[in-house]
Amino acid sequence: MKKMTYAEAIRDGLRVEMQRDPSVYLCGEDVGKFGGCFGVTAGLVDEFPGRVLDTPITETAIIGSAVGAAAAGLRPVAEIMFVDFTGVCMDELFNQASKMRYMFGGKAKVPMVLRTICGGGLGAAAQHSQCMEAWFAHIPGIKTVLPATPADAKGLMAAAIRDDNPVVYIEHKQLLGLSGDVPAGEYLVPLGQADIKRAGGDVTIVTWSWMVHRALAAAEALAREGIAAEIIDLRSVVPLDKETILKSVAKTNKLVIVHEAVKTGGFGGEVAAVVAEEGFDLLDTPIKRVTAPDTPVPFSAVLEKAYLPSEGKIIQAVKELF
Amino acid sequence: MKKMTYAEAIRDGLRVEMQRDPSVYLCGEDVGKFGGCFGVTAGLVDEFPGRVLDTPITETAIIGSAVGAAAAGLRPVAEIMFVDFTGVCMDELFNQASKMRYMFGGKAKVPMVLRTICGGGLGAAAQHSQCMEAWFAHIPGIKTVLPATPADAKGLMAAAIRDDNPVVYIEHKQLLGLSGDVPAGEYLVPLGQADIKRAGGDVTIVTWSWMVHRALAAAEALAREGIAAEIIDLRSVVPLDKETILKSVAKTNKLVIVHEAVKTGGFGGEVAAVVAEEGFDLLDTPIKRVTAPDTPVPFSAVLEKAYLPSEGKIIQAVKELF
Amino acid sequence: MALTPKDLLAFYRTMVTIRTFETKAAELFAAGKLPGFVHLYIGEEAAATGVCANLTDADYITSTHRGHGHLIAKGGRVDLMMAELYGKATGYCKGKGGSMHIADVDLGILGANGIVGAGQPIAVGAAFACKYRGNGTVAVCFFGDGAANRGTFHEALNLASIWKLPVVFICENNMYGISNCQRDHMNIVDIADRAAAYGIPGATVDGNDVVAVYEAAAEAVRRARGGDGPSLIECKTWRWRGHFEGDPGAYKNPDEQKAWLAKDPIPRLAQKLIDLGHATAADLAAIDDEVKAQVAAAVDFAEQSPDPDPADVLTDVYAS
Amino acid sequence: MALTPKDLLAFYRTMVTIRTFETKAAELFAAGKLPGFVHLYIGEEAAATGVCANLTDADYITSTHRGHGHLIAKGGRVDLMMAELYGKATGYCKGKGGSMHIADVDLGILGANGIVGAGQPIAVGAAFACKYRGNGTVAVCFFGDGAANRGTFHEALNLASIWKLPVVFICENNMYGISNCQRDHMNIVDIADRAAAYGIPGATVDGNDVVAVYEAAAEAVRRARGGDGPSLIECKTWRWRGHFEGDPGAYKNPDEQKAWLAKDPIPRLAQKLIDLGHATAADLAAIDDEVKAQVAAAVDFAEQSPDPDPADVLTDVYAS
Ligand SMILES: Cc1ncc(C[n+]2csc(CCOP(=O)(O)OP(=O)(O)O)c2C)c(N)n1
Ligand SMILES: Cc1ncc(C[n+]2csc(CCOP(=O)(O)OP(=O)(O)O)c2C)c(N)n1
Ligand SMILES: [Mg+2]
Ligand SMILES: [Mg+2]
Repeated sequence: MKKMTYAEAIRDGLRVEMQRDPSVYLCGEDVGKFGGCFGVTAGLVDEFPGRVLDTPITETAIIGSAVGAAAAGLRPVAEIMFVDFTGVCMDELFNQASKMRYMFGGKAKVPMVLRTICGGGLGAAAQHSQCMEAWFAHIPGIKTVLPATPADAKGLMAAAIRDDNPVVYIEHKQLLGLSGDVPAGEYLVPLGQADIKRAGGDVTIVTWSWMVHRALAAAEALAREGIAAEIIDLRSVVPLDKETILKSVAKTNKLVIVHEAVKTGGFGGEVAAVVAEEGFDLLDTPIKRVTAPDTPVPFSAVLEKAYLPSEGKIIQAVKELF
Repeated sequence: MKKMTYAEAIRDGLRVEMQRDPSVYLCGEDVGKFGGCFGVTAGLVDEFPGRVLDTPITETAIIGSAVGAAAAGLRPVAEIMFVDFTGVCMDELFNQASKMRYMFGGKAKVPMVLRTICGGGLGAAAQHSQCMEAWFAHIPGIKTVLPATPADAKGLMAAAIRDDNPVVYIEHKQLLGLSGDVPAGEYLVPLGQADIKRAGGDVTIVTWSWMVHRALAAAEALAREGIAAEIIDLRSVVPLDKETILKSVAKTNKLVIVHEAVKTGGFGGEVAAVVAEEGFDLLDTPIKRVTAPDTPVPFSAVLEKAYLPSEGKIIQAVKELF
Repeated sequence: MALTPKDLLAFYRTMVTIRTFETKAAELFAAGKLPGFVHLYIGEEAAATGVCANLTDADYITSTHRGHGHLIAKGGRVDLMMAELYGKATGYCKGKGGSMHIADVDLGILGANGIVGAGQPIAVGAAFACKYRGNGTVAVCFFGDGAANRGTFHEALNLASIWKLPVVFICENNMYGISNCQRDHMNIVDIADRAAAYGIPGATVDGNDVVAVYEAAAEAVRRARGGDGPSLIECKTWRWRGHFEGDPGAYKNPDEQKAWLAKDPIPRLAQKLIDLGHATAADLAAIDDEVKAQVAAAVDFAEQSPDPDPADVLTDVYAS
Repeated sequence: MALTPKDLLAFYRTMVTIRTFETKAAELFAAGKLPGFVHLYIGEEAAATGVCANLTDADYITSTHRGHGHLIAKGGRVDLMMAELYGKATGYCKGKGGSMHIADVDLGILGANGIVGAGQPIAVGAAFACKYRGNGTVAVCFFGDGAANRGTFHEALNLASIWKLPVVFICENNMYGISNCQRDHMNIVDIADRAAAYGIPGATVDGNDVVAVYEAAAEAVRRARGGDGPSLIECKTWRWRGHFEGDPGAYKNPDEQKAWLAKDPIPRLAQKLIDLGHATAADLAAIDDEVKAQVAAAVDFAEQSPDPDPADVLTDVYAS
């Protein structure tokens, strides 16, 4: 165990896997000498000569080339600087990476990681603050992970790199500086296992990424009022750990879903639908969603604060169920 | 009233609006002299000289230029030949068209239509058969419509063109030849109004596009067994007509959602979540979803048949609630 | 590396195989036996043949929606291809892909592709893998004149140039993207001129002359294997048929069509073989017959093969 | 249309306004007053100024993440801009957009843009509207050297060329895309050479010489207004500061930085004005002071303006 930040933990995950497997390489805009827009890959270009490649501003070629390299046997970790830019290379992810194996009758493997970062709170406005996991979740053939802690960040990165499928790995800007204990050396967190970040018997809160921390803060406050919330951090939206969710709802009979993405079409809908289909009899109360409203992300701090799901809104939603 | 096919009805809607408003123009690949890949725009290039433009294979420029022309005051109807190709121009839709107004503080209008076609059943395989409305529904700032009948096809096209916002208008390959009565001249179907295509008191089936017809066939069969299904055709997923859905569920206390898109992350999740949140007490039974499985669309007719939601699967899902 | 008589005869066999396969596919489509979209390569056989003659099984190609010719030229099996066109369980993709998605990764064929221009960056990635491994292998990217206008073209060629990757871009300029002819979709005559925008060599060749194609590709492949980076080669050719089967191609100029039919690459090579004394008309007819039998056997194989099991719709989504 | 002394003085005032605005923004960012990302245009003022001098309010521009200079040159108001940088309710976008999304549609400014290269096809669409209306208006698209590698560049220039649209593409080649310098992101020296790939004119000019920029743009705008289609102009310039405020720009070569600082476009124009006898040093100092006061007033305006109402997060999503 070592204390490190989320950003350092990602880098550690990359480093350990690059040491382990020479077919792993990194590419993306400014990932080399600049160390990445948020410093996550700092220093790796010197540690791994020829294996950390700066690209031009060329998202379709970044992801398209990663698909080709992966199909040809390498393990690319290709960065898209902000998740908001994945619209530019969506065809490469959606029609190529994700479908190649199936279309070819199971005769190809595309072991690649699309590394990117999501989320608001920085005043980065409508095109640099979004959360888009719902889109990725709607693409069969890929997996999508969103670590919320330094240890998960490292373990999920390693698991994503070793996975033989395309994995979208989504960091969060607000978490980069978060510090925590991280296992040294090789460390894997399996894709598709949710983590109960806080146990509780009164209400289930399903969440992921930054919102795990807002939910934890809300749970702390709720506990003071006698409501014990169980916080489930999905960690990956696909594969989805239905079992952990349903087991928790079986205990609490109440479900609140919290995500930062806009409400309509967000992945919260999927979680709600799964429980309304497979766990309907476990529920005593309506399923609540606490999300951003259906608007682009505003710039002004005042507006962005109103936009983002807050501890207060989570508390309020939970209380409405009691 | 005039009998026409769905394809003719779309063309009629385009024609009437082009006659009415000289700022409307069409562009896209092979929409001119070829008349469109499915013949929908046949003849319009001669009827409206200079207003029906063939483009190179250039989806980002098709949609990007439509955004610019719309912001500058025209009303483009820009075709993307298959909805599967919208991954190529997703940034133009997702970060530009949809957000321009909000980012500019309400000081722009982007009145454009992205016309495209979705769906399977033609043996067109994984990159020419998909349904992607869930992605569009997750983009605040745009509207998304999916007509299921000739009359709706015409009326929604006209309404989409007159709307001051970007509208994604999604046709279905299986419906092009469907014949029906269509009002002559100017005809509008308001965006955001679901249509009860068949009334019934025992179970609510929410669906859209081609699946409306499979649901209607299933309802017919169910009626013979004494189960009266109410078929709600959403017609637009955004705006979503929650009222019509909730009113129906208040009557039937049972909800089945049917869509052709893959299950995980599909718009069915959103519908389920809305009802589980706002109509929980109306429900007597779990919410069911009948959808494609979480796989790419297979080529072989045998596999595609197994892939697509069928009348039989709808009937079975409904019966499980009784 | 002058071409031997054996090489030229191999070219002939490959071109005839493509022509025969495609002609049969047209017939089967017209008879309602092939579902989905079928895009035929008839008339363009010299391009794939001349290019792939420079490659080994360890080299990669990316193909297009009009991919049968590339697959055959790279060594793909016509029986498995035909079974795939039928959507049979024995097809290259177990019936999951169809005409637009046939692949044979073991032969370095990274797939036909239903998305125009999508293969361009994929080929760049395969070439990156070649260079990363340093084993002298290369990647070849086939695409059309229409695809040369997609953003992927620009990004792929630029990245390949910056990274000096062993990739050869082959633009099959058959003068049309569906109904849109080249002069309506770009404002230049020679697509190879676009190479200058990336600081790489560009060459335009008669795409109906298999030897000219072979030689241009040989030079580009030699550069690529030698570490000198990518090239762009434009093969001027002509799509004999409609864009897909079912399209009568009414937008084509009949005079142009006639002129191009006269440039049929197969009789041109046949004549050369005979003129050079490498083969007699009878030798070539024997090849024709062998190929015809091979394609007929492929059809039999396909027709007698079982459909996929419906339950297989759920398999092959993820590798485990 | 030779430039008059008045024109040159107007150039001077515009360039000084941009410089003063940007210098103030740097200061305010360092003081923690401006949230989000701020990309400054210092050193590149001649480009926007020389280009926009050819435009009227009825013409369109699309801008970039580094957009303040374009906005000011096209007539944008510094008080509304500054209020937007602060995220205030009185800003150009009511605080919803911020530095990367300022627009003034009434002035034909179709927005700064946070997506590199996104403005290219948007400008093509605006130019299409100009041509469709046939009123002689034009569109100008600003973008960087980095953006010249995006697929949107290729698709936009090709479509503009095919449709012969009245659009001028202005590539501000400041030699860097964030930390990636031009020789590492493309294999050519002059980006204007890419015009040949689309059959349109291309020109490279000294982007720090406002008169040279003006003249090249004048020619391109004249062509556009006259129905002769698009052009590409490359302005060679230099980004004085880091990519965004907070980036020390350590990857830049200090000698190159020094050489470029010596080419500062503002003293160059000042010297010319004085040499030609169009102005005295005192005249120019007076302009400097006026501008300084104007920017100071803009800051006051911004600081005294109210924050948006939190409830306004929900408005302006849809037009009704
Ligand atoms: C991105 C994308 N846009 C459009 C299409 C529809 N489409 C399929 S083939 C084709 C024409 C391709 O022209 P070209 O690249 O010249 O190849 P050719 O068919 O002539 O061999 C088009 C427009 C597609 N499949 N993908
Ligand atoms: C599609 C996209 N990719 C990457 C980025 C991140 N990014 C913002 S500015 C920039 C560099 C732009 O370089 P250039 O076009 O030369 O403009 P400059 O900053 O030099 O003015 C990058 C990579 C982005 N905003 N959009
Ligand atoms: Mg072609
Ligand atoms: Mg630059």
